Amino acid sequence: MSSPAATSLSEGRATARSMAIPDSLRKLIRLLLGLAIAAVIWEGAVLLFGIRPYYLPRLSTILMAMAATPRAYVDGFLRTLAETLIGFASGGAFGVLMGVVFFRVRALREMIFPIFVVSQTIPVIAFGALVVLWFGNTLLAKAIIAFYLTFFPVTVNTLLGLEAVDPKQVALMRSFGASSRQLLLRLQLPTALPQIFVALRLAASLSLVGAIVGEWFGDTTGLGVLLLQAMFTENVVAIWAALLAAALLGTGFYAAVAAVERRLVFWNAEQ
Amino acid sequence: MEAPQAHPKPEPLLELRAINKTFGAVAALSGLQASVAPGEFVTVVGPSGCGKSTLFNIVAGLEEPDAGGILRFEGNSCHASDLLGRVSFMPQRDLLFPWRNVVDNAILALEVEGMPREQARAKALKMLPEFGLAGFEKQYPNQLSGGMRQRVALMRTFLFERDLMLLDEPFGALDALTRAMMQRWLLDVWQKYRRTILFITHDVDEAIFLGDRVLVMTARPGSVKLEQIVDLPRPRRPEIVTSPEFVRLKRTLLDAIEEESMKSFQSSIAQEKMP
Amino acid sequence: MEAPQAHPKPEPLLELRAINKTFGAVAALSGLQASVAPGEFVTVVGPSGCGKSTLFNIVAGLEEPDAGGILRFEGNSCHASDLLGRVSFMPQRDLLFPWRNVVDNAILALEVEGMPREQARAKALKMLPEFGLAGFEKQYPNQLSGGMRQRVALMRTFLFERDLMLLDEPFGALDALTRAMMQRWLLDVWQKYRRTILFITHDVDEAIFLGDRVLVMTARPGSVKLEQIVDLPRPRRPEIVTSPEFVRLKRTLLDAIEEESMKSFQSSIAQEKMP
Amino acid sequence: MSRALASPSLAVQRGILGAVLLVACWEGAARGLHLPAYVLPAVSDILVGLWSKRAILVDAAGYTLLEALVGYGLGCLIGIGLAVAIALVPALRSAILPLATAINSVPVVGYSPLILLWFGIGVSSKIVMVAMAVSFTVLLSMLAGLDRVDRRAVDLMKSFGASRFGVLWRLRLPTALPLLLAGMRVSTVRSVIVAIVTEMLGAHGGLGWVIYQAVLQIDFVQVWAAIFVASAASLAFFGLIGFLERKILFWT
Amino acid sequence: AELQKASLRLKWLPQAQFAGFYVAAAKGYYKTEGIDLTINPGGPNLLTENLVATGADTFGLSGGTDSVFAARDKGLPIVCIGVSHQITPFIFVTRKDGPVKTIQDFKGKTVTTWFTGANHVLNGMLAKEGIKPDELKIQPQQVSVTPFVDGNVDVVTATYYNEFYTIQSRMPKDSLKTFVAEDYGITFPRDTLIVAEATAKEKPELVKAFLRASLKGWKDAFSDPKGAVDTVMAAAPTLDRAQQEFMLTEVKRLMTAGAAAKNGMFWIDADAVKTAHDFFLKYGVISKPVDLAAAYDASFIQSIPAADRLP
Ligand SMILES: Nc1ncnc2c1ncn2[C@@H]1O[C@H](COP(=O)(O)OP(=O)(O)OP(=O)(O)O)[C@@H](O)[C@H]1O
Ligand SMILES: Nc1ncnc2c1ncn2[C@@H]1O[C@H](COP(=O)(O)OP(=O)(O)OP(=O)(O)O)[C@@H](O)[C@H]1O
Ligand SMILES: Cc1ncc(C[n+]2csc(CCO)c2C)c(N)n1
Ligand SMILES: [Mg+2]
Ligand SMILES: [Mg+2]
Repeated sequence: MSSPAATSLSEGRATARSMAIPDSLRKLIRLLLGLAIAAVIWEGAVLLFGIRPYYLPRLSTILMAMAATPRAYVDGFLRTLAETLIGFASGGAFGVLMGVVFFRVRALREMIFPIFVVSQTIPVIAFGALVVLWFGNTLLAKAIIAFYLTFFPVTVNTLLGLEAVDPKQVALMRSFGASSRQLLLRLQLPTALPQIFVALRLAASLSLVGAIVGEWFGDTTGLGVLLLQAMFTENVVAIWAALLAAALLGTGFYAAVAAVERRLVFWNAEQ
Repeated sequence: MEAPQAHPKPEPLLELRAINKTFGAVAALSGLQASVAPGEFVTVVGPSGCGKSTLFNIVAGLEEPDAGGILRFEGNSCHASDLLGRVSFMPQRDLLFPWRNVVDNAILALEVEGMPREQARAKALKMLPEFGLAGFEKQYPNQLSGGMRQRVALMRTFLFERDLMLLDEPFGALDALTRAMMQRWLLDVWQKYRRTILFITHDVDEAIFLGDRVLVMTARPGSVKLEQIVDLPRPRRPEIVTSPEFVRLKRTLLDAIEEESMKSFQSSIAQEKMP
Repeated sequence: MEAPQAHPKPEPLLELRAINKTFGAVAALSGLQASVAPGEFVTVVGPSGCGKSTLFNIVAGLEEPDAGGILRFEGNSCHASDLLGRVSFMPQRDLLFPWRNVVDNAILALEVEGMPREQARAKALKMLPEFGLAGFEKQYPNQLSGGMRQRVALMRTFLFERDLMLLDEPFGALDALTRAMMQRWLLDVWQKYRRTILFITHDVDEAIFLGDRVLVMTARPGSVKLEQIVDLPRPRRPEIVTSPEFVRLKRTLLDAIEEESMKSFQSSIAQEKMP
Repeated sequence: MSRALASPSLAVQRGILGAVLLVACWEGAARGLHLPAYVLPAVSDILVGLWSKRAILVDAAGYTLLEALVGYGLGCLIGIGLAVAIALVPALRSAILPLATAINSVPVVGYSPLILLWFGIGVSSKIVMVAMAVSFTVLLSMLAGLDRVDRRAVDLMKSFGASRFGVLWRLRLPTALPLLLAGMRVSTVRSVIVAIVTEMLGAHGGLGWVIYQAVLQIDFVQVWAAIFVASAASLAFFGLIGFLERKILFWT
Repeated sequence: AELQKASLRLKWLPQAQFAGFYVAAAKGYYKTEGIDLTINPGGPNLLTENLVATGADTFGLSGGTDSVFAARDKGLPIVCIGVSHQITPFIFVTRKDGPVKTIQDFKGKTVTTWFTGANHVLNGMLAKEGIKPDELKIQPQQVSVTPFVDGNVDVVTATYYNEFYTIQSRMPKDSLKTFVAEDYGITFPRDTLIVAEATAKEKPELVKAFLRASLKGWKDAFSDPKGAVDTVMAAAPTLDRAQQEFMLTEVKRLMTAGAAAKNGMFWIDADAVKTAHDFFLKYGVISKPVDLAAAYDASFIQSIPAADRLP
């Protein structure tokens, strides 16, 4: 919750309660309105300034291209969504786990963290062949790439969040005889949660990147396939169509993660 | 009711000898010596910054004193860290968890002990009215007043039932009556369960009213300057504060504290003149 | 020295009328009415959780009261937010910044005002001994005791020189002598610079000793239950606390507070019985 | 952190131990299982390859690092700038954030045809791509940091008459620093990667270009050698920001 | 009988360049031959030779004769069992009204090319004309041909079937001039069918069955181009139909040119292979001579009746 909300909080809450549904509806309407305005600006700008379609095609052209082969986009969307979700979930879980492990076992951290950093410096696309070799052209292969891209920021932020815990609060818990597990579950992880979510929001985007790039290694369906196809046939309209679909997926997923964050991290920041 | 023995018994619950603690260049405690008998109520007063909270941190097991000091608990020599989980400790700052509401903050220690959450909540809910917090069980710390936060922290400590309680200025943010009610409540608990209590306060009246013994600490580096036994009969009525013995005790203690406070101001002025 | 006029002058510095403030379901203030004359020293007491800090937040400009209330400052009707930057405010929790050392925390307000850092530091360094903080200028907040943190917060407030000062339990964590020294210091400042002071405390002695007038607040929802003029001569010596007038005033105030405190406990018990 | 500073040599020793163990397993697997180079070359072969191609690789690394560093600097500036703008003008949040998220949720490589088209095959397209990737991470981290501030501390600053900017500069920025720097640290590695990946899609030089060529020439030793160089460069970059982070965040 | 599982790794994404395989699969020709075939697309940074050598895929439609040499040179155990494009599919394109009239005019000009095989064709042509590569500005060619269309590049590389179409569709008719490798006595056959050495040795029947089914698919594709493009577009619906039809026509020309006209599709023209090999050896693209007999095994394609091979 940010500072300017302070005074409006009580009033805002009261109005929100008295007309809860219209409020969420209003939000939706505002969103749709925003999208509509953006669409009009896009369409208008292209027409008005006579932008070459090669640089920026009209939105209507793009939407029509999508409507011409809707199955390709729907199937691609769903397939990429599945890969993204699996990669995100596993990467997030592993990232938090490694953050905790590194936090608890310093020796392990000093030994392995640098290797994690190194692992992140390897561009996966250089190893398309290896990925196919090890994992085949399966959904799993994409999920693994998504996983590979997501876990590291989560580990870094988990570690950071865990280390930012007020030592006085740790001392209090220890004075209650808390085991290190209890310390972790009841104090350190909740304290780190806001930080972890920053990374998870980032990971939401990164896992999609992983899924899409993963689809470049000889796959048959997915937004990445559509993007690649469009890219190499120099079909600018199709490039934009694939970009729009990916942006829709990415923004939706990001919004979902952010919504979960708002539910879980409800308390005000406090030292 | 008989006044508890104020003189240290043959086997004290807690014994500290030659305790030093330095933080970098700052010596917080130096040669501190004290012992607390089982069931005793000891209050601690002293100038601000003299090392009271540091002493508590050591007894709560949170900080090790410098090497060379002796720490004994229930007759056994031990490390400070051995005391973790054996002492119920209320820190000077409330340290409530912002993601837990009043009840869940209060039951923190119970949860750590392994009590099922629902059972712990039920137990805490019953105590809320006594702490003037009824109806606030669902509030989060940022929705509470300063005194209410302190009462939640206090409740959390009481629910963690241990033989030795360390309370660091627990009533600092309370108004006179709430404070009086809390004092009465504390004395009840102490007598009923024969707990041993170490209690930091800046209120000399409170120190005398509650304690079997008042420890006055010296200016930093802290040690015990004076151990004043309070042999007023119990139960003590509020009117006792106007009794001549009480006033005499208060005078003695105030003089001791003021002498030390003065020192700490002088020393800091001296320090300031030649850095 | 002459005692300042305690009765509200024709044009008060601050005037509050029919002030309400609710937080969701909790009514913190209700129909609060008060006015403060220029140069007056008004102390505020009341049961814990009755809305004192809320009142201060409003006067400091941080929270708007509910619609309908009237707020006047220097004769002009205004919004609470108009008071931002015109009142020097010390919050109940110290809110020191962990990345600033003692001096730099103290000069925060000066920096905000635009004073060059070095000049501000020089000014603050000179004040350190008076606050018993000499030699600690380079320490960070996590290296300070509770009382020292409070003194740094106090210093930060004093350096922000405004006509109206709001102090929320500024001496809560100080020992008797340090507290007495700070009180003396505060009275000096007040008289020298003719500042107007609103001062929350739980210590009735302190409220009487310092104030021209003591406002006793009712239990939540808070309003002013009693305005007690303190017509003790100034300067007041420490001995005054034993004078009959003082004791009489104290009795009146304690009775009023206790009645209210009792209410807040009863009401919370009642609330508890029928949630 | 203080613990880390207390025994830096031990930490380094452990880091080296970890690296040595990894290399030993790798070498053992490659040699023991007789893995062909196109599956996994032995570390020793890679190092030999690295040495023999050192001139090319150092050149390429310089090229890539230049792109990464410039793009990184630009990305940080943009990210921080946007975050500050949002902090100063909250209305911008609902305008900038969804747009930034939408843009960022498409893999940077997705833009490469457009970016290569608009900025050419040279250095500037790589810089743009790196800046795009970095700025989002930095923006998100910085915003999260800025929002983490204690509301009552903001109130205090306001009571001193601090402007939005004053609150930002003296309170929210320091509060945000730990998260910002963590974001910047993570971004170092990404910046090198994005530079390399973009180079693989078309460039005049750089490690990505070397890797791309090597893959097509089925020279996996050279692929790995280039990756080693890229890792070393990223690590140095990561370490530099980590070092600055520890210098700056003395109070945590 | 049990179907035998196998996969074909293409050199690129689904498009009419590979129509015959898709048609064969769609019409069940592989099944008839007892093969349960999966067609795996290729992509950037995927090397068909590598995937086939490691056994990740059974068959591969790989880069071309040049990449087969390179793979054998690096010790990858693959064998070429058929060559698809009998003549060089790459051409070099310039503007008719531009400064480049002859290949000599390449000197000092900006020429972009792919470093994935096309560069060898360019170098070969230059060498035949006695031009050293450092006399011109050779730059890596990106995905897009726009720099050429926009006039920022003097000579651009194209495939007959893909980029050339794009360029033509974006520039005025008859404004282009092309340079063809064959005019300079060079032929780099491309799009080679490969299998692992082990497959060739242990499962010759599978290889033959695969070739038979594929040939049938291709013949169908050429006799019904519209239907073939339909089949391809079922796999990649966002493709541009007109371009795919153009592509199929061009691919047919490439696949049935040269020795294939007489010997049928996927014929391995030993002479063309040898010429290319000697060229690569001379210019150091491969480090040592490749055993051509081991690298190119024409026995499989030759075992199929000529009538089935001819389009
Ligand atoms: N972590 C620390 N690092 C450095 N110095 C410290 C630290 N903790 C405490 N000190 C110093 O030790 C001294 C004693 O502090 P302590 O908190 O024990 O005082 P106290 O008696 O509790 O004071 P108060 O009544 O004001 O709470 C102080 O001078 C303080 O500055
Ligand atoms: N942000 C908030 N949200 C909800 N309730 C609040 C909030 N702030 C204060 N309250 C409620 O308002 C009431 C008055 O609080 P306030 O802090 O003003 O009390 P106080 O008189 O200062 O008490 P104390 O002496 O304990 O500091 C309390 O019941 C508290 O729970
Ligand atoms: C990165 C990249 N590499 C190679 C080509 C050359 N190319 C053009 S079309 C095509 C597939 C067959 O049509 C191939 C390999 C390219 N365009 N981009
Ligand atoms: Mg203390
Ligand atoms: Mg308060």
